[in-house]
Amino acid sequence: MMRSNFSPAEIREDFAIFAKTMRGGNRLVYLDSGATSQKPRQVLDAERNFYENSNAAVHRGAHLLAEEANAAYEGAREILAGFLNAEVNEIVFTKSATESINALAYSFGNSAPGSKFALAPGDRIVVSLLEHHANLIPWQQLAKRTGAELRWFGITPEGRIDESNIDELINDRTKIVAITHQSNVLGTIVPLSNIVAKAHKVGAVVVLDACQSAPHFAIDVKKLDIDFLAFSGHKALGPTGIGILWGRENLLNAMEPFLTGGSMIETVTMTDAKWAAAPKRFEAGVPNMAQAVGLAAAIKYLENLGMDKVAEHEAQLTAYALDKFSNLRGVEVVGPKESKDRGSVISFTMAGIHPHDVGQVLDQYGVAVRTGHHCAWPLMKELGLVGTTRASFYIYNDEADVDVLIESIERAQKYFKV
Amino acid sequence: MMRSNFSPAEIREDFAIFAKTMRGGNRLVYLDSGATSQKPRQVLDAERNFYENSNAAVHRGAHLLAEEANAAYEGAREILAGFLNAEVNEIVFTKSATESINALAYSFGNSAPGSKFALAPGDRIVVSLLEHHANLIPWQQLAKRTGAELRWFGITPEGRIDESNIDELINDRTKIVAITHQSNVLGTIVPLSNIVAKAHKVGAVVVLDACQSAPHFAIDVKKLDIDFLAFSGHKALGPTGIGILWGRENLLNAMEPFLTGGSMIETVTMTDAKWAAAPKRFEAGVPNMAQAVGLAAAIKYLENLGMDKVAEHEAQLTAYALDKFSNLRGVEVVGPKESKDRGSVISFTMAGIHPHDVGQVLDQYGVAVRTGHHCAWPLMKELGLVGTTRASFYIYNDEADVDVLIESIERAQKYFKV
Amino acid sequence: MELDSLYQEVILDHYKNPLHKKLKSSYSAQVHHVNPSCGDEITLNVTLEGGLVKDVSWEGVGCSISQASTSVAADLMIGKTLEQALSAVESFSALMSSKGTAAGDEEILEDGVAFAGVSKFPARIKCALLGWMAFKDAALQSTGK
Amino acid sequence: MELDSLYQEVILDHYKNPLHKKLKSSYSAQVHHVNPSCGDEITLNVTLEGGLVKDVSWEGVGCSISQASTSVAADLMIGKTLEQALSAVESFSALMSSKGTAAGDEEILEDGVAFAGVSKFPARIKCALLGWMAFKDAALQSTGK
Ligand SMILES: Cc1ncc(COP(=O)(O)O)c(C=O)c1O
Ligand SMILES: Cc1ncc(COP(=O)(O)O)c(C=O)c1O
Repeated sequence: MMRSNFSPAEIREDFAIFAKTMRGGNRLVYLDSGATSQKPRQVLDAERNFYENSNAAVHRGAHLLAEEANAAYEGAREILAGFLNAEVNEIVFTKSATESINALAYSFGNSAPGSKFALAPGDRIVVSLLEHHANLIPWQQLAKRTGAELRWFGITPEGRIDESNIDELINDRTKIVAITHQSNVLGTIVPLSNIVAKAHKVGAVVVLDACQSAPHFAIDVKKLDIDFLAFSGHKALGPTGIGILWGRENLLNAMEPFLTGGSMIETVTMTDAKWAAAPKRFEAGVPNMAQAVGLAAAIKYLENLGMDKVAEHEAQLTAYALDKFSNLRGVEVVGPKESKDRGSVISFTMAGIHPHDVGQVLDQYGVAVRTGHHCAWPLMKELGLVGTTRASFYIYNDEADVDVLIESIERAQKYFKV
Repeated sequence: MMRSNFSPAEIREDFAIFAKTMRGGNRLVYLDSGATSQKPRQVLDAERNFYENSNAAVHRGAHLLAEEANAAYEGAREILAGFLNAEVNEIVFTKSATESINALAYSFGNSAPGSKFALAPGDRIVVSLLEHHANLIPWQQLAKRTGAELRWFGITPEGRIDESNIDELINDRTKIVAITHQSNVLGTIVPLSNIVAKAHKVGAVVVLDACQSAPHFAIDVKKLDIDFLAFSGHKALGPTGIGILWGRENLLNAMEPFLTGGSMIETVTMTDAKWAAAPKRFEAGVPNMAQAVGLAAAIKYLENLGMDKVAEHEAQLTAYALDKFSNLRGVEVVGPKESKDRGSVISFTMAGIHPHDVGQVLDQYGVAVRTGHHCAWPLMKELGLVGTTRASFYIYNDEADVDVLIESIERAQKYFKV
Repeated sequence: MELDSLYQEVILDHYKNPLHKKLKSSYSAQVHHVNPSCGDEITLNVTLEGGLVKDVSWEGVGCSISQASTSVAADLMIGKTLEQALSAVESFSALMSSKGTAAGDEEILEDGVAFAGVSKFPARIKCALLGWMAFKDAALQSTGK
Repeated sequence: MELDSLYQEVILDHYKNPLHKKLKSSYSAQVHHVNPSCGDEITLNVTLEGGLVKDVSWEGVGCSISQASTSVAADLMIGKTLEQALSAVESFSALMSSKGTAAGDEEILEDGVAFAGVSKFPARIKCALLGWMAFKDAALQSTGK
């Protein structure tokens, strides 16, 4: 059943946390979904229902609870596959996007020399200056371990990917192009078609960090034609402790595993082991079952709203906010200033007030934003900033929230006499 | 407040799942806690309360919710530290014991040549034939990657560690001794003092797989004098998706990290990164916050019962069950047959009936057991078995459960006419 | 009792007295399959001649379902054309994924229909399929030669 | 308003007009400290002479709390004996972990007592401590020489 029109007020009723009283007796204006989203009761109920009715270790028992746990867990995998337009066996449950990306980096690092995934000195990994640490440091360290070279796309003054030197960057020695779908700092949406085409032309794989995109607009891995994708459940209404690693089935089955242990093997002796096929190959141990079930409920919640409606709602809200921002003196939006090809993340700086102090004043009015380098330190250095204040919107936010944000920014200016 | 006497019936009231009707209209006799435990409502309530009142990304925001999330998460760390008699900064939250052990293996593998943790050809890693795949394959693969040699303790006919060749096994080239505290198949409790003393004498570190011990009896890492320890929350009344890695602080701070990304760094440039101190160094990304909070509630539940009471209860139940088993014809307990130095895991085989079929019949009577190789394939081969049926007890089990188990075993014999 | 829908008399009979369970020394292909979650293992030999399944023999350890099912499959395949044999494998697979809604075609599956009830026990489907998948693998390997 | 207990007038004054914020070229030890969670950075020079803190100078970027606190610390330390200075650092640390229950000793901490309210804002304690920890580190490095 689709909700006929999009009502943040109605949506908020599913989220108990909005009943909470914040500092100064204010209501919660939660503008930090870019860090983590709030969770609707449907998700919490699904988790609890799993624990109270079907809790058992999957893949491991013949008893009724194990059967039910298995059905719930594998059912969650199907829902995630549908969400990304992927095949069921291509969905790997991890604990977070950070784990997903590290899993890839280590799997590549574990490859036998000469294999498709092995890196050697002179090989190249390409990232961008927009990356979150989670999609930078794993590759940087893989490069160090293998002797490969790390190169990166720069950015334009507006905070978009600078593709001008793509032909120099992505060359015959390039094995991996790992790039963010949407900047968690600037909101920039990265156009993928050129990059993917170029990468595939030279035989490189494309890894997409979809942390800031998958929760906000529809993703079709087949249409994007990418090879791997990662995102975190907790930013998509889901529980903490669950992430997704998607990869093309033929690639996953040709890769070395990352975590080893129970349930990911075909056979084991003291000195050797053969691996199961994907997705099991990448899910060692008793998995985070309740969290997978909770994430599936979150995805159903989003699909019930309609991902296109979600995107449209956020686009409208962002346009509204950008307009308000443009009228504030002493406040500078960092990144694209109009709403084309950008998501609902708005970073800004304020003359004479450090982001941490901005955040503190906003908190006094119930407004939760994030301040600092947003785990994108190299980008901050490039922009010559010590940090920004970031407001990020989601399904439960509305124009009234933006109004409170803007008022609170003005109050901060008054408080700090700037 | 301590419960004055130990009442499984009273305890079961905290676990909604025991109200469920199983196959054949039977009540649930859950004897599969060795695979995963059930969860009391106190744990589910703690998780939900976190989501509904304090949900925000820890370490990352100045707003009230982030402060509260941080207090909840770091408070959980203190409770876990108390549980193991460890220092707060020594507790690392992972997703599972499997991740904890892999984290160690990869951290050692990432060490610069010549460092205390680096392995070179000729160096040695020692495990045992009792290991779960999770404490075998990571070391086996680390040995392969580094050229180190993997050696292992054998077992006695009774299923205990054979220490007779310890001086040959643990030699000057031994860097790591990774061993289980209690076998998940046989119930054997491994005596540690000799092994730890010998390992430390040659400068090796001792890694303890406490998956089957930490949930069942009191552990004091200082008294055990070990160096690292791993266990999973889901076997200790806690949520899925949370594990513990404990390590001595000086060791953790001297080690390379495993997962890299946000929140585990000191500084980052495009080409380099410096690491934060433990525990942050080992907790990249937004952590499994709700699960840490849930696990802390589980630990409080156990401490409220008293770990010594828990151990005593399980010992009594195991003795009762072993006695009943000794009177069954055609049924063989695999592993120690008396209750000294053994936990509450009982594996058995039945003449003429395959474990999978035993489990199926038991399921018909509401009895949930585990069947197969229990992720300890090398041990099964050593014992010349294709698998066993395993019953494992916990706080909510009582003698009536054992009686149903025994009756159901006899019914299986009748059903299969053996 | 639900159990009876799983353990048909036919199954228990094949379990007690499995057919063709002794590896022949000559074969056109030999395969070794395992069921990693429970440890069941099977070695299976197939002899193809002129598009016909001349012989099937096997050895292995496993539960009643996997042993009986392999016994039924081996006996069924011998004498069939390769085409008939592979289509029987497809029928059996379809039966296994029917979640208890299909009875199976006795014309095609013979004693194999006794396994219809297995489809209601998800954890046991792998057991029932072990021998059939091994046969399919071996048969295809033979023709690949 | 809770905010006022955090941002005392004294703090805002030091923030606007920080003392000793210009690195001197001579020093007995120089340290660089960062606050990884928010990106604040500070470089701090200390000159020790005959058991006395002769000079402290610094440079850095950060929020009002970290800047003001470093300004206060620098001004406080200059002229003190090393022992007095280090004991002031301990007093300040204790004040920061007091969760709003302590007021701080003005004899020892001078303007530093204005930061008492910070102890009620856990996320800001690191900010307030940045300069003091940098001073301690630099002072100990100087004596190590
Ligand atoms: C002894 C032992 N070690 C390790 C593990 C792995 O634990 P997990 O699957 O929760 O990571 C288990 C349980 O499966 C176990 O029993
Ligand atoms: C773009 C981007 N990539 C990666 C991550 C890492 O996600 P997590 O911390 O959930 O692993 C985040 C969020 O923190 C992000 O915004």
